[in-house]
Amino acid sequence: MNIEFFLELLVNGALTGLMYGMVALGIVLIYKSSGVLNFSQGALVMTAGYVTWLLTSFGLPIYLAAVLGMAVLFGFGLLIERLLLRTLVGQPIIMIVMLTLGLDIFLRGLIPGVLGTSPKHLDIGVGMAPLILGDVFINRVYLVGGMVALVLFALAALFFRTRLGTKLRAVSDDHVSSWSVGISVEHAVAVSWGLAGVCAVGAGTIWGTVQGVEWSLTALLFPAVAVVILGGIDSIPGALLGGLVVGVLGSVIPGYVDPLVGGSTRDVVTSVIILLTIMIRPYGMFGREDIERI
Amino acid sequence: QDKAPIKAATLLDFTRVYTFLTDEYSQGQQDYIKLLNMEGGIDGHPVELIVRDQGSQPQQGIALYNQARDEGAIFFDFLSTPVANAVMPRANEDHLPMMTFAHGRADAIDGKLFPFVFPSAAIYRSQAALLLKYMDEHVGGLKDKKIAFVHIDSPFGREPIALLEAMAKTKGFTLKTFPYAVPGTEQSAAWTDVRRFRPDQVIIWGAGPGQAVSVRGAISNGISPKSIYSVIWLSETDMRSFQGDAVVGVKRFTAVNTGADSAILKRISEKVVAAGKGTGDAKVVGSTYYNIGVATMAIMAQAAKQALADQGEPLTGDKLKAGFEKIKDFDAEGLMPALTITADDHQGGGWGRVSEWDGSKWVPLNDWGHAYQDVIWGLVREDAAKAAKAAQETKK
Amino acid sequence: MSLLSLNNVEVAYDKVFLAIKGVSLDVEEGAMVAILGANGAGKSTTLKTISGLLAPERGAIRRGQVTFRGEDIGPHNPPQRVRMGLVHVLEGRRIFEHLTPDDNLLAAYPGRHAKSRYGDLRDQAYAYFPRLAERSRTKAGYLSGGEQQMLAIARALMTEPRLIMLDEPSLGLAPVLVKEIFSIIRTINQTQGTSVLLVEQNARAALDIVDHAYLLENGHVVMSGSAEALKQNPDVQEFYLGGGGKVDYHNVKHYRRRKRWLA
Amino acid sequence: MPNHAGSSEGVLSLKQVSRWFGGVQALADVSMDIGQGEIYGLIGPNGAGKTTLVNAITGFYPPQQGTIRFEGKPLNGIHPHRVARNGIARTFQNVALFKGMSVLDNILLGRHVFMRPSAMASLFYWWWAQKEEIVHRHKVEEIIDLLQLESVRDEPVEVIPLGMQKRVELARALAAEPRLLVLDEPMAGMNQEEKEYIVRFILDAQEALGLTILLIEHHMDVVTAICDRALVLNNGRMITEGPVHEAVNHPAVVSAYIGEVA
Amino acid sequence: MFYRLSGVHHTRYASARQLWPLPADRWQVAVVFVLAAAAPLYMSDLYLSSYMLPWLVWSAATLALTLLMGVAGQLHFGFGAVMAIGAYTSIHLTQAGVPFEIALLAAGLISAFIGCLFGAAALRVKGLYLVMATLAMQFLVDWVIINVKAISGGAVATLQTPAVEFLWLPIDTVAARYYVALLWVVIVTLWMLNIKRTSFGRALVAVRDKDFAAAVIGVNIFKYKLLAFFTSSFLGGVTGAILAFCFYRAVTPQQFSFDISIQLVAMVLVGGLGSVIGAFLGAGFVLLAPIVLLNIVAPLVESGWLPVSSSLMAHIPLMIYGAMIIGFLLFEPLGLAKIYDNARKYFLVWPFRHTQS
Ligand SMILES: Nc1ncnc2c1ncn2[C@@H]1O[C@H](COP(=O)(O)OP(=O)(O)OP(=O)(O)O)[C@@H](O)[C@H]1O
Ligand SMILES: Nc1ncnc2c1ncn2[C@@H]1O[C@H](COP(=O)(O)OP(=O)(O)OP(=O)(O)O)[C@@H](O)[C@H]1O
Ligand SMILES: [Mg+2]
Ligand SMILES: [Mg+2]
Repeated sequence: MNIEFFLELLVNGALTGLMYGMVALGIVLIYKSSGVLNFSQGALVMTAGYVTWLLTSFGLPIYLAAVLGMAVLFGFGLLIERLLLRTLVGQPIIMIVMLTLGLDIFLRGLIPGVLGTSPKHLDIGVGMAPLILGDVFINRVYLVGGMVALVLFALAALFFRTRLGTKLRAVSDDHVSSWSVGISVEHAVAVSWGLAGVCAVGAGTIWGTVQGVEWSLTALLFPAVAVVILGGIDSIPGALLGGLVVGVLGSVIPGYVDPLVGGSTRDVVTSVIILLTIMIRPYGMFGREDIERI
Repeated sequence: QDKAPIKAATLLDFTRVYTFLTDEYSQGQQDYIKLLNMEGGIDGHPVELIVRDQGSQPQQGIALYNQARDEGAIFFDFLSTPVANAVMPRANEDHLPMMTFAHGRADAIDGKLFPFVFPSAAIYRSQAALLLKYMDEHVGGLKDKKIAFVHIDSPFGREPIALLEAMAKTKGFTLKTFPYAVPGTEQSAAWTDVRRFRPDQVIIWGAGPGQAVSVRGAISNGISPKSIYSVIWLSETDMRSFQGDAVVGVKRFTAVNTGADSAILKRISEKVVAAGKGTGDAKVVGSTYYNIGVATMAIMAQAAKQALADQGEPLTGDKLKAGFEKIKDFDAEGLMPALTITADDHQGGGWGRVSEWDGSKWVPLNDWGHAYQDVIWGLVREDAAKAAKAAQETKK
Repeated sequence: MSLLSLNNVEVAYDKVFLAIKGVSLDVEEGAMVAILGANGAGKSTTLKTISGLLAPERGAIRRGQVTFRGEDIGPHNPPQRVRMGLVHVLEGRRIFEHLTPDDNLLAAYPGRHAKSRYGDLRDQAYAYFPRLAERSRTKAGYLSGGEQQMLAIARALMTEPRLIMLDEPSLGLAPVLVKEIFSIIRTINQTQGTSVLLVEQNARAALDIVDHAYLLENGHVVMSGSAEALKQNPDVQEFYLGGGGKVDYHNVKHYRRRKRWLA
Repeated sequence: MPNHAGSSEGVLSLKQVSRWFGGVQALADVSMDIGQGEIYGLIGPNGAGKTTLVNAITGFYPPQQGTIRFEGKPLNGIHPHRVARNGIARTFQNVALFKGMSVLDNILLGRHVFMRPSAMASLFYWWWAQKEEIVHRHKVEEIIDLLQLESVRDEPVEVIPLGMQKRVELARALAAEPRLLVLDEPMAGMNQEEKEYIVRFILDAQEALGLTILLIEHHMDVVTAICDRALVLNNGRMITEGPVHEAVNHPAVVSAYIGEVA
Repeated sequence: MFYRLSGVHHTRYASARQLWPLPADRWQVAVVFVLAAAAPLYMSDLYLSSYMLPWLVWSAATLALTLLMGVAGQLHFGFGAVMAIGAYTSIHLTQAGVPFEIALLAAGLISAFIGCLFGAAALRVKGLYLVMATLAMQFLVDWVIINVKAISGGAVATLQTPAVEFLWLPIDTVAARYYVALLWVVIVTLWMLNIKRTSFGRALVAVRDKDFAAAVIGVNIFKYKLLAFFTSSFLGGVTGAILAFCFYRAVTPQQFSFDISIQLVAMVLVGGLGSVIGAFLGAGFVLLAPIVLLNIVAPLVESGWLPVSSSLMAHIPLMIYGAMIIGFLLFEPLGLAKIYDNARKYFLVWPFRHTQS
């Protein structure tokens, strides 16, 4: 097939990847600062989408709604920490993984149950007409999505350079000893969840525009997980690069293979990425290794 | 109304896969039943609906089926392919009719194979057939045309492919299929490919949010809305998400008239909704899925009436089945094409029409009709033969 | 009024297992106090009770209260207690493995004051532990046992405590380091007037620097007094100091029945 | 078991063993020979490489240079579990017991090398596994009363005090009936009395089972009291090696490790 | 029911290592077993077939996963896929005329071998990363099942189970199916209990708790991790087959989707990681609680007590399910088993309040 075809897959793939990265970023933020892998990020994104939609349905312009939504979701993040995670400090990993899964299930029931299941539509008002370069069509919504993602990444990276950032990293290392030197684990974790909520709004609004807001937004978790595995669960640049790779591979490979096998192979590509990464380089591209002293 | 109530179980998927339509669909069913009971039920028997959620999970569906059966339900509706598939054998054992309106497995149309399963409307293959026929007759024929079939990569999405391939041979058009991953919310790769195929017509075969994504994908890849054809699952809400007339001209298969102007809908509007007894949001009344819901219950009621008339009290699964197979030229007061179900043909001819989106509603383009049923039945019989042969093998 | 005082405190793990049973002790402003006791006597539990770190181990105070600077700190969570000037160096040097020593110190710095203050504190810490300054850029997880212990103490000092609690600081350290660390602890106490509550197995070293000590036997305080007094006590000598002079390990009677004060 | 006392080469002999971790060299050309029935001390400042050396011997961090021979057989690049089967048992610096299990089960695990575990066996427990279980249970009981662990036999290990835990670890090592026993700071965090107990147990075990022992310890009084010879490491290099009293009085050792007696 | 330790003395190691050293426990077990065996006599087919039966089968599945996650400490978020493999193997074999008993065995073995592939990841990583790896494999297996028509049975992905007999008895009635399930769950339970008290189980636990310490006493870590995956996948596979034949009597890919894997993990955790009795309690709770609660809520709604839309109504079980998982982790991380155990302990030390050191 011709080069434009490849280019188009490449570009749109990369942009999609960035948008996955936005979801992944939430996971990274939480893990990096509290050592919790948040399987409910997908549900958070869905919630964020619904919240933004709700606000627009009150007549707010989409961008204002998004900003307000960020405030709301930040609060929601704090709430989650307060109600759920605080009591779970120091529990084994599986417990916390399962807690976030439970939260995911709960939200998947609550939000659509209350706000309705039929797809809600957001529109960031960039229209459907693609950006055309030669024979390469680029989806404008994706373009905006990519931008937003990059901004969020930059902010997150800066955040971890601050003193608070260091404290958060300490917390992810060892809750108890953080406590023992007066770092408030609760606040650290709360902040990280709040920030994850903010990312969720970014992702929720963009994806809500792409596909409409409904429970299937939670399905974004899977590619996001692939991204963090590939990039390293606690690495922000990792999430960025991982996002790009997952996006591109998940677009180029199916682009060529699907017509041949007559079935969609994107999830396979994603799964294989996860597996290979874990087999070849468990801690991903930039993830930190556990130190085990015998 | 002192007669014993007739219990019908609509065990639907409100929570997982089919959420996009279940609310409206169930609302239609419940509103119609309310109307029916106001108007004296089925000669005196009030109808009692058992509405529950099976989340498209077979085990949940089976558990709920058993429970409802135990509570005395004699009619079942699942509106979820996996659950319906899992329950079918039980329904046949227990001699309890179930409806798979306009969905489910193709061979269910054969009353010999599944005596107690009633699609009672054009199954997916019939829908595809009708779309093809429309192209053939109204938009410059099929010969040497290129047709893209963009579908969700699931059993439902693949269902019509067999027919399309068969027709491609006979009608001499080139068919290319473009699958995209479940849940169908990210299709950019597929559409990039479609554009390069330069199709004359595009058939989109998905459900829920994926449909809007498909339409958007098609249009932003320079495919004119006029040459987009959709399976039955493309609702007003999906289309209203596009502002302006960007998507005017998109066509869709229609099994049941939309809009609130048919006789039944009028009565529902005034007696139920206006009277504040409506099940849900009044705006929904008359929408595609709502009306489909109404139709399913209307057919069920008709079958029950027939059964009671022919075989008298008390109504049982077997009698209801017979009732279904006696349904003749029933159009639910103009809500849908005249339906005739026989012991052999549980689909009822596969009637439907093509309608077009005019920016605010779906308007019919042609009259009720059906297409290439011979081919469809041919395929069913082939499969059946194969299955029987396989069965023979195992016996030996 | 003493800086810290425990009044008849009783702690249970998992709601069922009583670890300490009615412990009472006092630490005066600027004093150095040691808690001695066999393994499992409840020393660490006592410290955790004071610093409020029982919760993660499913432990809870059942009776009695802990007062610090005249205030009952029962309801306070660990960080609040640290802010009150109470810091706990955990058993088994739990430093932040993936952070460099520098970041370890930064993380522990409460940040009430300006960045400059942090600079001063860090320099001071490195002055105490020049060894750390050398390795200040490598991941703390790869420091050797001794260096990690030093880092743990240095980290605690970043919070400018009124009372520092050390749980077995000499655990697994080379003799020279034991001496070094103990002398540093003493200097800290003397130069900054920080009170010290020391849990130690190495009774000899401990009793040399502290002025008061408590003896814990499975959950009870069985003896307390000035370091001198305890050093003279024959039982302490036998069980904690190894009978005054050198022990001839080859002739220890290992079936010796252990004497219990509470029998 | 072969007696190497006479032979030139000891039970365990290391030649020019080196090990790097990334950049840092944790071990540099370490050589030693431990004779049959010896108690051999391994001392040195923190971070000197003692544990690393032990890890090299027991196969966790195979040395990148040099050879390790046990009873004449080379140990280089052999997996830890094979090393164990060769007759080497060890304890760990920071107690490595199996938290989930009772003291008894922990010690029973020491017998692993002598048992034939299999899922099938457990399915047909009454016909198959039970006999074996009971046989080994007898062995274990002997060790239990050698180390006086009766009182805690059925306790979960995590709740028994650290001193006891170290004792259990010793018991687990002995249960494997090793010929070489490696102890990494068995007395860390113990008071005088408990130290005396452990020492006794080590000596008894050595007498009873004719063990050769490699002992890492920071408690000088113990080392000088019970070790025959000692090797002193610093920054991965050998400072000195020889009869324990000479070793510990070596000026370099005093300055780097023991410190001037105050 | 009185648990007194006093008066219970063991004179032989064998008796000391009994499954249930306390007479009181033995009594309990006996009673429960009799009740279970007699269930068809006093239970309506509805309850037997849609509550009792699934409960037993899911308990077996939970036990299988408990062996892996609880005993061997290997996290597995793709166990649904393992069961799927068992189900499909058995159904294809029986359709090809292979006797049911052999089909079950084969189902177990095939699942076991493929399960070892999951295990391969465990040789490389622990904890979180293992969760991801297994999760990814779940998706791969699903994809293969759905896309390989030979397995799933083509576009209409439902295979009906043929009529079979077990030990010359036709499995056609609810009671018959129930007894097959019961038999299997009893086998699995005893197996688990014995594994936990023999060298095999101890080796697994050792690898879970401290792999390097396990190695130094001669346990081959890799071998035992793989064995853990092999054994539990075997149990999982057979259970999957039994689930297909005794409960669904049909196999569709969705039956063993990712959600099911999660549900299994939930069962293990709600029950209490590593506990046998917990597996039963957990499976029962996760399976039945939402249904029961719904049956409580439903009448309230229908009678207009609770004004909620049918859509919200339909979402309530999902919320309950999620809330249930969260609730347990928050208020009793050690699960129902711990609650049971506390009660038991309470009686053990009764009338005292604490055990003393
Ligand atoms: N998390 C816990 N759960 C249950 N019991 C515990 C826990 N931590 C400690 N214990 C028990 O409480 C008692 C006191 O433990 P503690 O750690 O305070 O003793 P210690 O004096 O510090 O001993 P060591 O010198 O070994 O540190 C011991 O019997 C111990 O088994
Ligand atoms: N897994 C590892 N990765 C990187 N460096 C390591 C590792 N293990 C040990 N080291 C380094 O090797 C050196 C020796 O460590 P080792 O634990 O052998 O010292 P040690 O003599 O046992 O000290 P201690 O008496 O405190 O136990 C240290 O500098 C340590 O940082
Ligand atoms: Mg302690
Ligand atoms: Mg060491």
